[in-house]
Amino acid sequence: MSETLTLVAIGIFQTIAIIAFAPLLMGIMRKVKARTQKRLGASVLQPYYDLLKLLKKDEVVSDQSSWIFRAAPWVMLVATATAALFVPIFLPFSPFGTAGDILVMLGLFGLARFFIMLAGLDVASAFGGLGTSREMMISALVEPALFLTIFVVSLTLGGTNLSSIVAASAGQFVSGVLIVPSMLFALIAFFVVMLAESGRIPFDNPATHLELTMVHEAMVLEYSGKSLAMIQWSQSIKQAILLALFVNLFIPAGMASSIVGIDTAATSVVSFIAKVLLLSMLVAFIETRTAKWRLFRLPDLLAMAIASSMIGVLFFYL
Amino acid sequence: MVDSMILAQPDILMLSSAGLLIATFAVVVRRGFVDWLSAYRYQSIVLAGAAATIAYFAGAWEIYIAAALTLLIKAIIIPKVLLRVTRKIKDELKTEANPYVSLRLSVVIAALLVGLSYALTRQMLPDSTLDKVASTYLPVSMSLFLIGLFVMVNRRLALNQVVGLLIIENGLFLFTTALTHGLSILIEIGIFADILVGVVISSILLYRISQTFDTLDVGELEKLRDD
Amino acid sequence: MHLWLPKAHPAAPSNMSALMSAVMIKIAIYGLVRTTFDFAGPSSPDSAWWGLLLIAAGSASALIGVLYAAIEKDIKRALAFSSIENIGIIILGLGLSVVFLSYNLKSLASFALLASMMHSLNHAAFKSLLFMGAGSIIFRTHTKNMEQLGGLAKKMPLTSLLFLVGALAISGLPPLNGFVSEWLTMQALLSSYQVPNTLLQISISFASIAFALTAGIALATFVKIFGISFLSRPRSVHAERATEAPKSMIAGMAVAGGMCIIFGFTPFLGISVISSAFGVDGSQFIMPTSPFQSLSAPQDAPVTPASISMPALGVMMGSVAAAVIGFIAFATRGTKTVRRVYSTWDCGFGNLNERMEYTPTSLSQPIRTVFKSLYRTSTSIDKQYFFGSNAYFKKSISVNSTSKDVFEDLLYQPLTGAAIAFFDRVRKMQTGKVNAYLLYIMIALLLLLVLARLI
Amino acid sequence: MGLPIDSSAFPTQSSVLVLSLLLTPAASGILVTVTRKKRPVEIITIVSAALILVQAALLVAGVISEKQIRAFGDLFLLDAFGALVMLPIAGVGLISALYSVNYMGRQYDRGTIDDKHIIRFYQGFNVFMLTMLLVPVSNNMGTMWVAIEATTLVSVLLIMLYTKENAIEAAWKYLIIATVGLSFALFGTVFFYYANITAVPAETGSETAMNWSDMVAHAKLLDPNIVKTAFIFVLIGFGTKAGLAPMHTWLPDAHSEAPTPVSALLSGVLLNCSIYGILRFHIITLGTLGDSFSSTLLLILGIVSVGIAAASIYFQKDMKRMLAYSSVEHMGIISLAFGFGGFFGIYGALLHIINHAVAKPLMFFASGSISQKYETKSMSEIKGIIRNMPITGGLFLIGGLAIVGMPPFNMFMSEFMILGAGFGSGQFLASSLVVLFLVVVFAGFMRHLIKMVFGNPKPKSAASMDSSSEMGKLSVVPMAVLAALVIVLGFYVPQPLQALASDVIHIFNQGSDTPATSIAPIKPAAVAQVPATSINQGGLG
Repeated sequence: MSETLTLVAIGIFQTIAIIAFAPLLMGIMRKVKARTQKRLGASVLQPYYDLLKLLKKDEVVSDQSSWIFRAAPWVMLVATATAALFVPIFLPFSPFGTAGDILVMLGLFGLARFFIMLAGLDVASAFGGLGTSREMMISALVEPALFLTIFVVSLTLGGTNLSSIVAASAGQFVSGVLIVPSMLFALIAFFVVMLAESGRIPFDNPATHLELTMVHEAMVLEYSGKSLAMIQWSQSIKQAILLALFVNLFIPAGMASSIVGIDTAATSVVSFIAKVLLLSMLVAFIETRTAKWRLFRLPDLLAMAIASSMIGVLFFYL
Repeated sequence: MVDSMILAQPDILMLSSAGLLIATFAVVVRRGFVDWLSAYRYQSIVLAGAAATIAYFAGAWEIYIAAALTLLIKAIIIPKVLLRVTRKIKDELKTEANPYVSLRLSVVIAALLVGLSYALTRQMLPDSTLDKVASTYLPVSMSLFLIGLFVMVNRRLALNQVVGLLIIENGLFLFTTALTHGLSILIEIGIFADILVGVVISSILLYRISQTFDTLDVGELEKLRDD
Repeated sequence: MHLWLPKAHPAAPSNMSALMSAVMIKIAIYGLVRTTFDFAGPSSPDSAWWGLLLIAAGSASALIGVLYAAIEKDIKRALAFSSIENIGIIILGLGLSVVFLSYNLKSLASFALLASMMHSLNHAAFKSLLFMGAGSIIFRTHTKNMEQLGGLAKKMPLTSLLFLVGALAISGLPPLNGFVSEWLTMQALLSSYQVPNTLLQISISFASIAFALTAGIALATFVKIFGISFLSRPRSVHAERATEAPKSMIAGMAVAGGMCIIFGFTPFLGISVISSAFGVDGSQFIMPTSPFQSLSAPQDAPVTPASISMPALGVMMGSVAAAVIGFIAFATRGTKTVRRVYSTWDCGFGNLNERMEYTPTSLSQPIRTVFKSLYRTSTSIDKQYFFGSNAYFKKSISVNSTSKDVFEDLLYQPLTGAAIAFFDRVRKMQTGKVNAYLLYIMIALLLLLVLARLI
Repeated sequence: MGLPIDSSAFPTQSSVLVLSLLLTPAASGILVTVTRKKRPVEIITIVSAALILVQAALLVAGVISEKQIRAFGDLFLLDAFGALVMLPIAGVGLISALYSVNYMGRQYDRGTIDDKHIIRFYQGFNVFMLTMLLVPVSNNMGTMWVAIEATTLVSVLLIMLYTKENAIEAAWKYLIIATVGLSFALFGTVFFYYANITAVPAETGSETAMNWSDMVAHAKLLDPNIVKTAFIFVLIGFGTKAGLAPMHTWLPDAHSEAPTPVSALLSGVLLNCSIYGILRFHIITLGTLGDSFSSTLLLILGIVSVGIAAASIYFQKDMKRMLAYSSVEHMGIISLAFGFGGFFGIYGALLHIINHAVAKPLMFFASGSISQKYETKSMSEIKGIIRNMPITGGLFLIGGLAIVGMPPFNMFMSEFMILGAGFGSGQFLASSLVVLFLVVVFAGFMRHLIKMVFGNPKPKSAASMDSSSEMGKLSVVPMAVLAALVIVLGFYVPQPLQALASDVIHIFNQGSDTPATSIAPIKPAAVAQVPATSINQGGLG
């Protein structure tokens, strides 16, 4: 019984950690991006300052909006935070794994996205509609790419239970398998999907408010104060979850394949942090090197992701 | 005694068969309703004779009764009823104006149907199981049946359709009697009763039709259709 | 066979369409299931083709249905197209079940069947809800055209809430019932690797793409349907004058909405219904280990089973929500924030009006562009100028965009045309002439006599 | 043959019961003729119909426990199959009698008909009941034929009760076509008899050789050639009376022009009697020729019927004609179900007979009330029933949904089993065709039904409506009873019916050498194994 309690405590700790450090990750990425662009950049803690500032500010709500507009940030934050419960982060394990798997996680992301798209429409401005319209297309195409990636991953590692696939990945690594061909293709696809899901370049530019390019920002344009804080925070949580998932699924190096002792646990925590930092730097580099793509070129990119996963499936079967 | 009967048998059978067919063909070539009725009456008399012949050969007393009933009901009562009911109907309504197939062609078709009947009955029954009486009357009854149906299809006069129906009924009776030497008498009586009631009802209907539609041409009765 | 739906549903009154969509369609499926499993039960790999056919038909109709739903302007037609989509998903599950059964993977087969039947049950719940909601909208606004709706969330708050439940459920979002059946179907798809036939495995992974694409577009579609109808500014005077739907309508929707929620949190209710109706042993997929029973993929897989527990998910979301609310309250303690209501940002131009909003057509424009080859969109732009043909001073521009149903033009029109002509001919047999009728009998007799020689 | 009747007391009791069952309508017919007053005549008829129902129920109970009831030696024989046909006759008879009071009374009040018509109607009604009741109790096939022919004659009289043009036209067509058809049937019957006496020469001239029980006992000895031809004649003959296409042509006319209570009896009950006639011979033929011959013919006629009915329903303009064509459709379904055979085919068909006998009268009663209200039968004139007469409209809708085979109503169950049997017996082409036609029927029927029930009433017709919206209690109650049955039978088949049905399947097996339970290649898949009874309770998922 106490063992179960310990596990639950670890799980909750993991979740709180990722929720708490998500803005930091965002800050680091911004910093890296600024430095690679030869700018000084804001402090890595800047996202926290922003959140605190926004939480204490007054809110302006459009007179056209309905209850959906006000409910959306809450739903978004709750959904993404719940999703964080299922993701193994430092350990190849999440005590809530039997309650929800990777599909539940995606479903919760979908729920958040559903509400934010509605909120975009709710304010009756052309910007919101524009954002929603673009997001509709992107999300419709991301879905198959992501599902197919999961298809490959669950074929290779067995099942859709996040704990078990992460553990399987770690186990494979420990037993000396560096990379499985089908997983390599899944990695490419997942990377593309991750960029799309977390709204990074080339899909979306999180730092722009230009109507030609913005997607996500267009939807949340009317938000301010507390609501905006919640939206930004959940956005960063989502990004952190995806990064963590990527790291744990595809780069299992250093991850303990089971909870044996305090030292292996420490190793895996340290290696996880290192890997996530490296990955976020990579994303930031890519953002510096690439321009945002034209909206109607995005399907090509997603199609490439789908094709890549498909090749992964073929590799698995053949 | 027995030998002479066997010798005489085919002649009687052929004679009555021919009589029945002639009566049927008379129906096919005639137009007027009264002519039809007399042809029918003649046919019924021959039928009663044929039934009596069968009764004689089979030695079954029920068939005598059936023959007597035939004579009574089909040759006397039914024509009387039909004549009486139709007396009130105007004469011009009682003549077949234009059947779908001309009378000349009708005869040809009727002849074909007789041929078909022989062919069909030949196939229907294994030869061995048939006695002479049955094998002679079976095709004739089938002819009556088919020709009766044919005149019902071809003729537009409601009265003639009734007569066509009666001819079919005659074919049936011949068939029953020749093949099975009669059903049980109770059922025979039931069938006769049905026929009689049927004729009564149809004559009531005939009268109603002539009153309501001012015609007996069933081709005119086409209000109930789907198009 | 999908074409009559979008035409029949919008024509019928809404309560009838709810009935038609939710129940009637199920007859066909029920029939398919029963005939497939009770009577023509496939037992050898040779019969896998039948399953593959169902999978192909299912995923095609799911995808086509949702693609047309995405661009539809008529709310009821959109819902009808979405019914086609969901039937496709149901048939897909059925096909998987057949494939599994033909390779003697019994527990997978019942799992896929369960997925399919759960989806049909759930579809009955949320589609009734949506059709009733659409009915309420039409009842109050007298229009089915979404171009003229908008802003109804403020006018009809209860309707909008219930419609939202339906939209979330049909989009397959947790924790509602649509998610459960989509999860089951996805797991069934993922289990296809156990079929010992590479060709089938690969075909099924293609079906998975179609399925996922369907799910993605469905979400977008219902964002559009809900967003356009209920949110932002009313686009016409009809929508502006709307009031909350009558209580009876709300009550009807509330029942269906309640079902969406209950079946979402406790899928076991649905499973027990289906188990008893189809003789599927659903209990083997339920793990009663925790206080929250979880659903799990079949155990005979050589891997750790995947599982979800909807009750637990509900509890988790609840506690996270409590934590979030608590945390936000904690973080904002001591500060007095005011919520001010002000008009939407208009870039300083002023006078934002309903003509500047996104319309259903413009909202779905990116999707339409991506899938233009399927839609065969034809767009005509009609420009009128103030001064001759001076292109700088336009009086009005109207864009007219129509899309055609490829299948309708190439397959259904000729077929239905021929069928109707044939039936019309047959019907005219009833000429009214008694002679003709007697002739039919005569012909029937002769034909049967001839036939008797043959058999 | 069959089960020996060991109890010496019961046969005499049952003889009395059979006799009194037949005498009740006869006596009431005579009483009606003597009384000649509207109110007493109505009461006499209802009482007699109620008595018939009670006696029929007693007989059915006897059949369930004794398997067979014989009366007067071999003259009358009531087995499970007969009981299954008799039960709807008695039930629908009573309900029709009740409905007639309101329906005919309303016409009487309007002056459409006078006392003479009322008396004639109730005379006809009672005699009609007598002739119909005679059919299932006859053992002698000749008697059965006489009874069926008598039903034609009586019902022609009932149809021509109104002296309207249409009624006369319909009556004429009915008389001519049904009589021609039935003469085919007699031809076939006699041929069977001939086959029996040639197979067993000792029987020649015997009273029993025309008994069904006798024929089926010798089924294996009969000459296959004769039986083939004979069955064709019987099929065409009784098929004409049963409304199987292409001999159905009289049916839409007659059923739509008859007074509504008579339409209900014609559609719901009389057609069953004729189908019953075919099936008696079908059982013999199964014994002689094996499974394929007669089943194939039934199947062909069934499909043609469903197809032609589908076409006609789709384009129909007249409400009662639509219902009449729907009867053609359902007779087709029943016929093809017996053609499919197998446990599910026969069981489904038997249930379908009962279900149709419940649902179709409901539809006819509702449409009768509706057409009295709207004073038309044309569907384009009838709109918004649910607003003008909510109860009738609701019941009409229930009946309509049942008729097209919607769950959870009764017809769905039986149609479902039948289609299942079709696919199960490997008749894929036939089953798919039927499904296709049923879809057309469904589309056509619903198209009309929805417009009628929910459409916007025309202002003119709404204005001419009198204040009372419904047509009176006595019109609604019978419909409500039937609607309740429609729903109940959709969920649950009562034990007595199940017992009867399984006995009938035994009867079918007794001729055939491959018992029905094993004819059907029902290979319940491991995942979906459902016993027949659970279909009834499962409903839809």
